[in-house]
Amino acid sequence: MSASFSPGGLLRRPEAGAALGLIAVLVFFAIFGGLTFLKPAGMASWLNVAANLGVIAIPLGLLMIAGELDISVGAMVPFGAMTVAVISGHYGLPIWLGVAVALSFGVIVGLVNGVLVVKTAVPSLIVTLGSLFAVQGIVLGLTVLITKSTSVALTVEGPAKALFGDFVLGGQLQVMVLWWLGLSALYIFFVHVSPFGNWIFAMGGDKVSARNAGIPTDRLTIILFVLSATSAAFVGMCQAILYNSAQVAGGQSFIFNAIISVVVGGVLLTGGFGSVVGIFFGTITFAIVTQGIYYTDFDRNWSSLIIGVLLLGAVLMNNTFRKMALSATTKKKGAKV
Amino acid sequence: MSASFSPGGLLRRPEAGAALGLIAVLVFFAIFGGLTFLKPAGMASWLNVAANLGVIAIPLGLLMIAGELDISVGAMVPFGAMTVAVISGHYGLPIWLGVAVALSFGVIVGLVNGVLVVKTAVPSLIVTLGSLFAVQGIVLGLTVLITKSTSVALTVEGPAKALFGDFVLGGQLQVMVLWWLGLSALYIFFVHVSPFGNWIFAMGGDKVSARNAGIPTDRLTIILFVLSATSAAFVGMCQAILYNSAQVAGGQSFIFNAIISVVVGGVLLTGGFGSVVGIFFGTITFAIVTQGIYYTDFDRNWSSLIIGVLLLGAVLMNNTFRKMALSATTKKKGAKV
Amino acid sequence: MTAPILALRGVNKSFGPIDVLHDITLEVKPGEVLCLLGDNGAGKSTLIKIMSGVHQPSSGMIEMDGQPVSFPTPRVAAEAGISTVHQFGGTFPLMSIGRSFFVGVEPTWGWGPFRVYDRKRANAIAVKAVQDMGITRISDGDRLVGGLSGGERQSLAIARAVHFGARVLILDEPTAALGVKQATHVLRIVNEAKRRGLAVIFITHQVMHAMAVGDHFAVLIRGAVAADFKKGEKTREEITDLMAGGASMASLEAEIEGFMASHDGHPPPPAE
Amino acid sequence: MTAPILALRGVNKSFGPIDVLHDITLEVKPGEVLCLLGDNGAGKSTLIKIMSGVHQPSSGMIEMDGQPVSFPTPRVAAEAGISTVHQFGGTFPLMSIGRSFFVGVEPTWGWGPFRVYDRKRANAIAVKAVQDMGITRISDGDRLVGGLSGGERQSLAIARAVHFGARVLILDEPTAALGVKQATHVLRIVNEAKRRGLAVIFITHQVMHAMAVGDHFAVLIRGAVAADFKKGEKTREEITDLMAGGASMASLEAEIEGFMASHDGHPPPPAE
Amino acid sequence: ADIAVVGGSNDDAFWNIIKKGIDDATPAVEANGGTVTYLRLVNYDNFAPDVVQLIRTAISMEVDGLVIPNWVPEAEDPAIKDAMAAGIKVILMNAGGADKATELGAINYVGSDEYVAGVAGGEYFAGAGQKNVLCINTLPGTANIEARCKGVIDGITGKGGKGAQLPLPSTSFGDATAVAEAIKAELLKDETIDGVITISAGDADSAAIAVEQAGKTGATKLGSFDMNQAGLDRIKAGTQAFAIDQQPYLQSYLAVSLLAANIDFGTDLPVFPVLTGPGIVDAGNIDATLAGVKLGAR
Ligand SMILES: Nc1ncnc2c1ncn2[C@@H]1O[C@H](COP(=O)(O)OP(=O)(O)OP(=O)(O)O)[C@@H](O)[C@H]1O
Ligand SMILES: Nc1ncnc2c1ncn2[C@@H]1O[C@H](COP(=O)(O)OP(=O)(O)OP(=O)(O)O)[C@@H](O)[C@H]1O
Ligand SMILES: [Mg+2]
Ligand SMILES: [Mg+2]
Repeated sequence: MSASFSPGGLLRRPEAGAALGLIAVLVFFAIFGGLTFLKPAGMASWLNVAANLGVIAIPLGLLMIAGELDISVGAMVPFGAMTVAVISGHYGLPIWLGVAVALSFGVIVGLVNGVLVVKTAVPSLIVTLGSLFAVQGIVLGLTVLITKSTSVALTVEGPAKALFGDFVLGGQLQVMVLWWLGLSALYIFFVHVSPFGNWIFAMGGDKVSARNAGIPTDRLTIILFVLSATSAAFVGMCQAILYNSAQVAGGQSFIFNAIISVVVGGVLLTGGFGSVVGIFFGTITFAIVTQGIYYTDFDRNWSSLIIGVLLLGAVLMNNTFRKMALSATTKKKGAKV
Repeated sequence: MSASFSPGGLLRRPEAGAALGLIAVLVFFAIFGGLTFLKPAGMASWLNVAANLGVIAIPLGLLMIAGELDISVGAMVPFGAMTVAVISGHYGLPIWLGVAVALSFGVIVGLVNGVLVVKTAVPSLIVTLGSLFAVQGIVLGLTVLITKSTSVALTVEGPAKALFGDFVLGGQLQVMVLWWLGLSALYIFFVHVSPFGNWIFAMGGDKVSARNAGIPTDRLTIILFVLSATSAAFVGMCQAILYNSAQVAGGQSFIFNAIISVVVGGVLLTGGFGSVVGIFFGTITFAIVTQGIYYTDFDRNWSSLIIGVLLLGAVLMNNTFRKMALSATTKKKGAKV
Repeated sequence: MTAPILALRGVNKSFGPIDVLHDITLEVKPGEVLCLLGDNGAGKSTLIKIMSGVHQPSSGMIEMDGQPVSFPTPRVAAEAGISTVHQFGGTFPLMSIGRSFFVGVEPTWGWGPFRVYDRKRANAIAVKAVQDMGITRISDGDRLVGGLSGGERQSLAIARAVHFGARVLILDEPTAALGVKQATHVLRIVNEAKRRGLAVIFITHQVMHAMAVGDHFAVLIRGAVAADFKKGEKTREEITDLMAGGASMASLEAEIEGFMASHDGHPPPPAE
Repeated sequence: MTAPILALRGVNKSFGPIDVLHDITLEVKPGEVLCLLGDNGAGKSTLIKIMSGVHQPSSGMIEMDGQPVSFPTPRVAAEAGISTVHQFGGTFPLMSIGRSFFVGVEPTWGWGPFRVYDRKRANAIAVKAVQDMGITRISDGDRLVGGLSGGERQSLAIARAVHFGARVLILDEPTAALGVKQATHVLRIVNEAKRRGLAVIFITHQVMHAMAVGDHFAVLIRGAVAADFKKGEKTREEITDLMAGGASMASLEAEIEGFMASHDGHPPPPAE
Repeated sequence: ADIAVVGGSNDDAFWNIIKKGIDDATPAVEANGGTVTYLRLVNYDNFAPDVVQLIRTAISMEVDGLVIPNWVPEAEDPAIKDAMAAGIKVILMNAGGADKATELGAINYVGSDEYVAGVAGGEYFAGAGQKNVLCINTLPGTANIEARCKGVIDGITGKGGKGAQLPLPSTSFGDATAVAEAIKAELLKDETIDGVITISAGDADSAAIAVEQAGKTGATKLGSFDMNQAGLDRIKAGTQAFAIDQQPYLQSYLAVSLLAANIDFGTDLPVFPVLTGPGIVDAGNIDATLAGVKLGAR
């Protein structure tokens, strides 16, 4: 969080390790993936992936900085997609209604998660695991009930299409990339520039002390859960509009992918430390690693191995840096999960 | 851990909540599932599922009591299955060799996980997420390289079949159920009766203090990781022998399922609290919830919803009890993930 | 006589079945240091948590300037001018000194939703406040709190409370982990706050510290006010006995000192 | 003169680039209490962590009974008869009193891999040890440690160390969070340990406590031994100044007391 | 010619055979100075977006030809059209069908169709006298998998029987025992079920045990989509009735070869569409099939 700009201070910032990890994988794939990987079309390929993941990863990362976790995003993506597809595709109602309902379902699930976490002592991992299953069940059950199918088509035109699900800038980049950049800028403002960010870090550092210091921890926790669930629903909705269709499906890969991006981005799993820029870099790193494989000549069967090793390497690198940054911080003990 | 046998003490034990949760779902499905659910064949149906899950959930639960997590079990199940299938099926080598190699791969992965967690400061969630991907990659890559297929057949007869992959007691129960009961008894002995268990609880309670008290925390951590990886490989191996075939895919559901079982069983996600008997009950509860659905008349499309709600209910119930038990323990703050 | 700033009237507090505080009536005036004394577990921390909005009283009333008030959250109490250093926690190891100092009350510039955290000002104020406490080594407000020693962190927390303590300053065992020099600094700060007309509530287990700053003493024994007296009304020995929960400490102290005397400061030969 | 049980010879310790201890030479004899004094961050805890196997010295030697030894882990030190109560932690909130007491050295019956933890015996011993410390309220060894008050927990940790401290007992600020009564109990225990012929290393920031039990004093200033003297060789004022890291505390104390005197114990009128 | 092939999940047996076909066709392409790149989905979690993403990746690689299954036409069509607009020649493989190929302007369609394959399975059951078939879906909601079960149900109901789908929650995916016990439970609950079909070869291993455990061996016939060694062994032993084979090896082998030859030499096949299935493997043709399995092509 320190905002000093000395070279030493720069290295001590949470995003330093993430930036180095990003450079490392860029070099790796520039060598093994060749030129196409760095051409505009190639860049669009991993930017698009990063954008969809990043819009979810940043609020999830903020939750993790605040010491919580949200697994239910995995189910919110298909929920958002299916909601808009059923309302505006199956029933043919106005797209804006579909968008509004999809987002408000995000808000509702986020509220339920947040209130359950705040009011009960159940850890958020378990609460959101429960809502993951529950929402999966709702999506499958309702969709089949309403449409007798698990795949619903949707055609959107006009401003809604341009705003949520189209390609921009030469037809390579999804409009989601712009959302991602814009939202990232907003998050950077609120987390690192406005005073609210301080509250999130304080909460993650020591929730009791944060409350004693006058921070409305309960309200903030609920807001963060609403943010992550709604962002996931938003991504699902945009995907449905972009791809003209929505499927009922797990969406579980978003969970692990987002968590990995956040951790590669330098957020401490135990809370209290991290940065939006770091998460941003971490998301790009993850997208490059997973997409870059396609540009190499490695046998596809080994891609999981390469991803696993690269990610572990990135986190290790990141950790070495964090250690350097906090070399004097030794008394902080805590559950290391 | 308290071993008092007064009625009050009984309610305060970590497994009390789990036992009540178990009774609740049993009653629920006895009402909605009818008689077949309680007939021997019906009971075998959830006992078999519980056994396969339970053999993994107990060591994973011990890791969680010790304050760590192991995600890589999700890849170890197919790894164990594929190893024995390739060695004894594809190459036709003796089954005992296949069993030995499958288990030793479990030991090796466990060692790698454990050493990485102990030597680096990377949280175990991330280390084992990395090894999850890496092992998935290795299984797919090696299997296709060797067998040109992702599914390998295996026919085992004689004592190995009877020992690892057959049905016993009227042909309904998998022999895994016996392993599960036996292993559970062993774990109960070592965790609750022998002095070693104390070390695990102490480690989870406060790792630094535990080390200062003379507990070999590093060695113990590594042993627990070896235990969980090997148990997962063992389950995979037995499934391959039972089903005469091994697939590269799958196994990821074991991760969430085992974590849920452990938490439903009353283990504290932040470590330091729990019991083997609780995990045992938690596993049965989970198995009943997921399998019981098939005995009811509920529309199958809603099963995820029912699972999510029932599990959340079980954890909430459990938590209410834990709170009663620890009503005086208020100063324990910690990362609540 | 000045009117009390903050007063408790017949406050009770129980956690579930456990009664922790019984019928507490207490008041603190501006420019006065109230020393809250008592054995471990007597309920001192619980009492001041009620005053600072962390806990709600089970029954009874809080009055500020003679008006009944309630503090549903710590924020409300802070806004009423009550500033507390709790016994545990209070700083954030992974945050910078400036940010940690201003947690929850960040200085900003700009307007509306676009208020911007004023890092420069926060750091400058925080560093100055800490240096005023005698910790002159700290000069960079961007340093992480985790890099400070226990005593330095404690001083930071106290500096924070003093800075925001518009009217009432509550310190729960602020000197427990501090070295002699740091503890003296804290005592000086308490006196300084008193001089500025703040009301101070000071909890300590050290008679010397209590006697050095206290104007008014309240002793809790098992959750009830067992004694409430002014400076000079009781001797050090009487206060010590009260702090020990009513036990006669004289005999205990005599025992130890007697032992030392009888061996003339030299250890006895090792036991067989 | 008895030979020292434990001695450090020219011990240095650095964490990465930070030098914490410089060339420490110290010894402690059976039946003797060594008081380790010093400012916050002087290196006291680091020093005793080296003696108890938590940290390894960067250079220098540890001797036991005149023989060079090394303590690669806390377990080795414990087996050599060194028992430590660290400044932080040491108890396990979610464990029973009996189990917490015996962590790492559980009493068992049976043989080989089938040794069984002897709950009855562990509870009985633990409860007795804690009651001997004056905490008579505790009678059930199955109670969870988390349900005890901070002072009770501290007492449990000390009782544990005393019970297992065959030869050397190290206490790092054991009285910091304790009430007057409990602190007196701890001091009594230190004397009792001394009487039994143990060597005791006692860290405290309270001069009174140090003077009540110490036979021998070592003062650390910024990681080096600044003074090493016997009971009676220095006055309370001199010791206080040394504990404050060489600062002259007399002036500070005078300042506070002078203030009090000048106002005759009454607060000045509230500042405008 | 530089060819990109988009395909299914990494560890899916079916798509691994597709890969074998690609690998076997590759040397011929490379002999003429071309390359073949296989772009596989990592999983089926985020199906349509991931597939489209792979098409875009292929476009960004500036390939000359694209072999692509048209699983989700609404989603994929725009991307395929973009590929064509970028000068990429397209062959539809495995999913989509002849009409779609014509509509999009693809060179050809090589494959069967999940739905048609399902119908074939349903009709096979009907032909064998089964009346009530349960289709086990371990990946509910996934478009191509749903089509299989829908086909089966339509196939059997079309012949006067009855069919239903059993969607298993994600908690049981990959847990052989959970799948087996779920099937067993259904068989115990509904005595009239006399046919079970699974959406993958691996699930059939579980289903075989489930049928045995339910005491329905012989009475309840077992079928599966796709095949593995264990399944074929069962067909040989008579404990499994059949497996639906789309001959995936041919799909990719032919698609890649046809596309490369079209780009490099301008050849064109008069056969349209090129159908590789559905074929049914049962006791009648088991031996020839087993030989192919050994080589990883079936
Ligand atoms: N949240 C809570 N729930 C239940 N009991 C509590 C809670 N907080 C405190 N107590 C109990 O209330 C009693 C008083 O605790 P408190 O912390 O106020 O004591 P204290 O006087 O501050 O002691 P110390 O000098 O050791 O800090 C203790 O017995 C404690 O266990
Ligand atoms: N593991 C570590 N890594 C880096 N620095 C450390 C470590 N442990 C202690 N230090 C530093 O060493 C110095 C001495 O610390 P130590 O804890 O020994 O002081 P102390 O004398 O016990 O102080 P106190 O009276 O506050 O307990 C401090 O500056 C501290 O920050
Ligand atoms: Mg207190
Ligand atoms: Mg210390």
